[in-house]
Amino acid sequence: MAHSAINVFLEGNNISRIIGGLWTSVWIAAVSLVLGLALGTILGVLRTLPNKVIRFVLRLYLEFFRIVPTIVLLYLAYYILPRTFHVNWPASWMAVLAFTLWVAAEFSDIVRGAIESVPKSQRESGLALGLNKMQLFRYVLLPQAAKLELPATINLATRVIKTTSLLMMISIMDVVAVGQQIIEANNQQYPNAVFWVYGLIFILYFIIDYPLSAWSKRLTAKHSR
Amino acid sequence: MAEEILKVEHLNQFYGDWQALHDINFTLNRGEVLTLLGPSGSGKSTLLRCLNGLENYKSGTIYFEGKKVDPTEKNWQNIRQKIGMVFQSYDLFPNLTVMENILLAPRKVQKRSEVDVKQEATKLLKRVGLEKYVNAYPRELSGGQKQRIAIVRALAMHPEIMLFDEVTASLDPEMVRGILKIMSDLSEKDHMTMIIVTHEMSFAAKIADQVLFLEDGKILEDTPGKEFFTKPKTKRAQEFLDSMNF
Amino acid sequence: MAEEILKVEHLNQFYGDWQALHDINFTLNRGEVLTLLGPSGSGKSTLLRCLNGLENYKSGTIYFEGKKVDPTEKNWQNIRQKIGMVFQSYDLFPNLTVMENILLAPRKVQKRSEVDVKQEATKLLKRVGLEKYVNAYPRELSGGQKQRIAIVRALAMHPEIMLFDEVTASLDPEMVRGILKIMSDLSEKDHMTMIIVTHEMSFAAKIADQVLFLEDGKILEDTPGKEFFTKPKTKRAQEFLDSMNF
Amino acid sequence: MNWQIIDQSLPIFAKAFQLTCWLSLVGIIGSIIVGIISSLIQYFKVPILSQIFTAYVELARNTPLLIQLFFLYYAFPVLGLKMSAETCGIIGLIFLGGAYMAEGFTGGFNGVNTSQINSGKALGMNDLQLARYVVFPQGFALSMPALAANIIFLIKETSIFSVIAIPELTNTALDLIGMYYRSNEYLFVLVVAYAIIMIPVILILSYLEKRVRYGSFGN
Amino acid sequence: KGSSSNNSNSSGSNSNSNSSTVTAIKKRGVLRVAVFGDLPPYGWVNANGKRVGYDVNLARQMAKDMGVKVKFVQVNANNRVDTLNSDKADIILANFTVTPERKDVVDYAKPYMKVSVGVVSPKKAPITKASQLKGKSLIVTKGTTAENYFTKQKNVNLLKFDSKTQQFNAIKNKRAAALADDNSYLYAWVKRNPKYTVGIKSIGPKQYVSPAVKKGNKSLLNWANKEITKLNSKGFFTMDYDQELKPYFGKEVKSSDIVLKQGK
Ligand SMILES: Nc1ncnc2c1ncn2[C@@H]1O[C@H](COP(=O)(O)OP(=O)(O)OP(=O)(O)O)[C@@H](O)[C@H]1O
Ligand SMILES: Nc1ncnc2c1ncn2[C@@H]1O[C@H](COP(=O)(O)OP(=O)(O)OP(=O)(O)O)[C@@H](O)[C@H]1O
Ligand SMILES: [Mg+2]
Ligand SMILES: [Mg+2]
Repeated sequence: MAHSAINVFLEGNNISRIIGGLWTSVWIAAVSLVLGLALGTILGVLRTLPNKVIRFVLRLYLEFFRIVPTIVLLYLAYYILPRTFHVNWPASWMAVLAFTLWVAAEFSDIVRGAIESVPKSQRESGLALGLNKMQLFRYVLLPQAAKLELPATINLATRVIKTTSLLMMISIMDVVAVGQQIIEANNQQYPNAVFWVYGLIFILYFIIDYPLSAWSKRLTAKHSR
Repeated sequence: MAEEILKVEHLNQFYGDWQALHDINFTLNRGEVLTLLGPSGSGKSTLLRCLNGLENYKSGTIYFEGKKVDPTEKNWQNIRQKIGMVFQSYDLFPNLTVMENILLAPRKVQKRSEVDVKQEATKLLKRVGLEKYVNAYPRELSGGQKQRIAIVRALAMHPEIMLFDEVTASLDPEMVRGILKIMSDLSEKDHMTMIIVTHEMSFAAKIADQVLFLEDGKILEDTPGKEFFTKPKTKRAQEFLDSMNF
Repeated sequence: MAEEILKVEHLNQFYGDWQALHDINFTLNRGEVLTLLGPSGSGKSTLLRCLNGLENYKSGTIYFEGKKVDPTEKNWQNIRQKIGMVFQSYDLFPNLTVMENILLAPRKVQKRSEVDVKQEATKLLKRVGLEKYVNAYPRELSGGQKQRIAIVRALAMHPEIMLFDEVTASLDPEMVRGILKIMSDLSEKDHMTMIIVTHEMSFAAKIADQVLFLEDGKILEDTPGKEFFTKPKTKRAQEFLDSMNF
Repeated sequence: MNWQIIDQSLPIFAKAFQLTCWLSLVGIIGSIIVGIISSLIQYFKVPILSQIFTAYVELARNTPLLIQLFFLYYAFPVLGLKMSAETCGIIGLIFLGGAYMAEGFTGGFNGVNTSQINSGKALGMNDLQLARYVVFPQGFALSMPALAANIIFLIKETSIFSVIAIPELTNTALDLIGMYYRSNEYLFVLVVAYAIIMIPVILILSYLEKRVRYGSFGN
Repeated sequence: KGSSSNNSNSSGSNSNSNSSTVTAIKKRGVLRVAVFGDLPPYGWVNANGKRVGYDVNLARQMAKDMGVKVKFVQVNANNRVDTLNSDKADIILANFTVTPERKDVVDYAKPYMKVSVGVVSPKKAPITKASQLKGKSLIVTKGTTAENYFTKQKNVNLLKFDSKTQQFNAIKNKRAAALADDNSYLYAWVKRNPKYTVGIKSIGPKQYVSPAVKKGNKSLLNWANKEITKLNSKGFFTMDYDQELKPYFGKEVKSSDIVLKQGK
């Protein structure tokens, strides 16, 4: 019965392979987040400036990434960029690129929103003290925005982690791809492996994402008090 | 003796189609206190904000210390260092401690030495009775305390003139007194030039060297001394004064 | 004649470990006005909120119209229909028009007929000078207007007693007068029983039939009539009165 | 770019386009219903049910749709529960979307100012009346931004249906690429197709958001 | 970019890939080979996490003969061409059947295997003629010759999957009446899943499987041709068959059904 199929995890080094696949997902998510948040901050700041052209271009950028599903982004990065623009990095770095640009787009909107919701009086009292634009952002607006945007940022991080489940679509040996290999390799001995392997992956994602979203929820609750 | 520190000529300001300030003209001498009175929405805050370039006024000229102000953002950034301003909402930076709030502008804008400014800040904090709170964050302070720190923060820049926009309006009645006392002292002891918007009539009457009464963005009265409170020229001003005392 | 409408015995309230109210005892007669004075944080709002069950007080007894109040939420829901309350923040429902704000509770809570309540609402709106605004949304009103509607909304429930918590504190000084006038009228013309928390001393002195002075959650003085304002018994009350007049 | 290729593929894409729209619509409506039910149960703290729904929301929100679909489509039949791909897709989308919507609505309800609740109480309203007249109308308006974001998110998530052989837009594009090797053309059509769906949706949502916000709070 | 016309090269693939010439590969020291990861016994990952299979063996041998290491890029059927064109791999050894359409977009070396499309179905409800599929569902993998063949047959409702794992899971879950794919995997699969039978052993034209390189990569193409000839003469493919495939096939399959005689 299904119970015996749980033994599929004891076969060979299946468990460590799954963890290895998960690690691939996690580091791609982590690197993309770090780069994406940095780029997104810059873009977000630029979007609060009065320059119409910059704002328009960045808005287009954001909307493109809002419109196109991530799966499609991954394909574009993996297959179109190398051919059309002759950028050819290993698959995982292409994924990092696609994720980074996506995170940057989403985060730029979070940053813009947060900066704009710093009370106007804060900006003005900074100006009244003679701070210039750079100083105003550096010392007044960004630190306060950072606090406002933290919950949304953590939520974005959980989404990025979940989206790594699509990596197998572009030949990256992520946890799902490894899971499929295991299911296929043990097909005969454990016909129900499919249930246990996907079940384990489901749980693994939950274990990573749940603490993050719980943290974000706590912060949100604290804010609204 | 009467040196003109500030002179405003034909100042007009619009929000969209709505004219918030109509042809404002006045002068202010160094060391004097100008109080700006008028009903809500009459343009008092707008005028103050024009005076340190927080608003891009439509037309008119401002002379600061005898020099015509070139109204570019760059230029205002320099002038603002000589103009202190305190707002109704106590706008300390919530992410910085009291001391950091005070140090920020003198250090980063005026590039003064940390030791120097710290010393001065400590002195000023003592003066307003808050030396204990150097390392506190704004959230740990009451409204009145925050407002005192905001005044100290502005003073640490060595301004030539201070602008106060209803600084006691959001405070608990008991806190109001302390703040008003600090402002009186600034005028009497330091001979600070000040423009004050306030609804505390008895305080205004005590401290004013000159009164501007605004309504609908126009100056209805520009009266030297304290005469305004006893013999207002216009009927509107009389009504206003009446309404302020129940 | 002096019918006790409200009686409070040994009321205590805590926030965590912090005791916000210490053994509060007082009585209030029908048709009289009680003013609740005291510095910020002394527990005035907390006491008012206990009186209509918005706080789960720790211990003590409240008698309303002679009956001991059983402090369950269910029971309070009934009693609250007889207790009108107006807060400092003008809490009209932003998604409803003025008329809908007023009708809501009489229709849905008291199940009165629409025609009836509408008629009465119109009369009340006329009384506060806002009959023009029946179909306006709160966002289209000034603070003073909103506060007047909030009072009308409470009155439309035919309360036996009205609680006012610093209802003029967030208003522009010019708006304050109108609201205070409405409250005076309620007392004088309608003999409404009221408990008023206010920082407007001259108004309090005019309207009060009884004064409770609170500090740190304790009643320091419970004085009938207006004596409190001229001859306070405690030094603390004297200081408080001084601080309120600059 | 070879326009002829694109032109030839349009009928196939048109069918996929309809399917994507249809699945999104059903998924979104279902998610909103589940979200409302779940947030109501959580709001009123209905015993047992509210714990169950809290667990559901956390489970659904913190796991990828791809795995949820794999589970529904490939693993459930092992337990003897077999549903068509479309059914799995819709159930998966509603499972995920319902949790996101529930979060959004709960956030809105909790965001209603306590002073509003107090003034409702002070008017003698009972809990149901408070919920009906104060908390829900205002909470709903507050949750509009989350609602809009979730709708956009869910439409995009339908692209993952390609893994369970539902011939929606992404699946169709990847399939055509696999057969005819014209990645540029088919990915181009794919992006345009999503733009045609998303742009009006985004515009309508932001209009509605402003309307509701203005209607409820006046700014 | 790409102009109009019948030259149906995917646009951008016009370059004669300098990163995949034999010189470049040798310089790099790594041959990048696109293989399946979930298709026993051709290209898969065994229970120990090791890549094995008929194609994988060939890949290892090629790299060895070139004197470089091998690096595997796991692909699905529908992204084999893109993997070459986007320079993700130098050569495809993923059961890549030669078809006229594919010849337009990649360059094939000499074939190393025979193949044709077969159809597998449950023994209880066997499908033995294509006509039985009318109005029924048929499972295929995206980008396979089976998909191509049945797309041209009307009245068959195709369920298209990304990977072999998914398609075989789907037939086990009875999501369709049958599954079509290259007959050789089906033989291997039914041996492990005895409730099923390859009811249609061969449908459509006889076909061949060849290594594929990026269009215009003459250098690697020539090398691969020589390599296949050499391996053939050494009997490598028979050996490979015996080692990797034979254990997975039932008695209905013979080595000569799969392995090519030298020459063709
Ligand atoms: N940013 C703005 N955009 C549009 N209108 C504005 C803006 N700021 C102020 N106004 C309008 O300009 C007029 C003058 O406003 P201002 O704040 O200067 O009045 P005030 O005299 O300071 O009033 P108060 O005593 O309430 O502070 C008002 O009618 C106000 O509504
Ligand atoms: N919900 C609460 N949780 C914790 N502490 C509270 C809460 N509400 C009030 N307090 C504390 O209880 C004390 C009394 O508060 P209360 O609001 O009753 O004072 P008040 O006399 O109304 O002051 P004010 O004049 O500022 O309105 C204060 O110290 C306050 O900080
Ligand atoms: Mg103002
Ligand atoms: Mg209070």
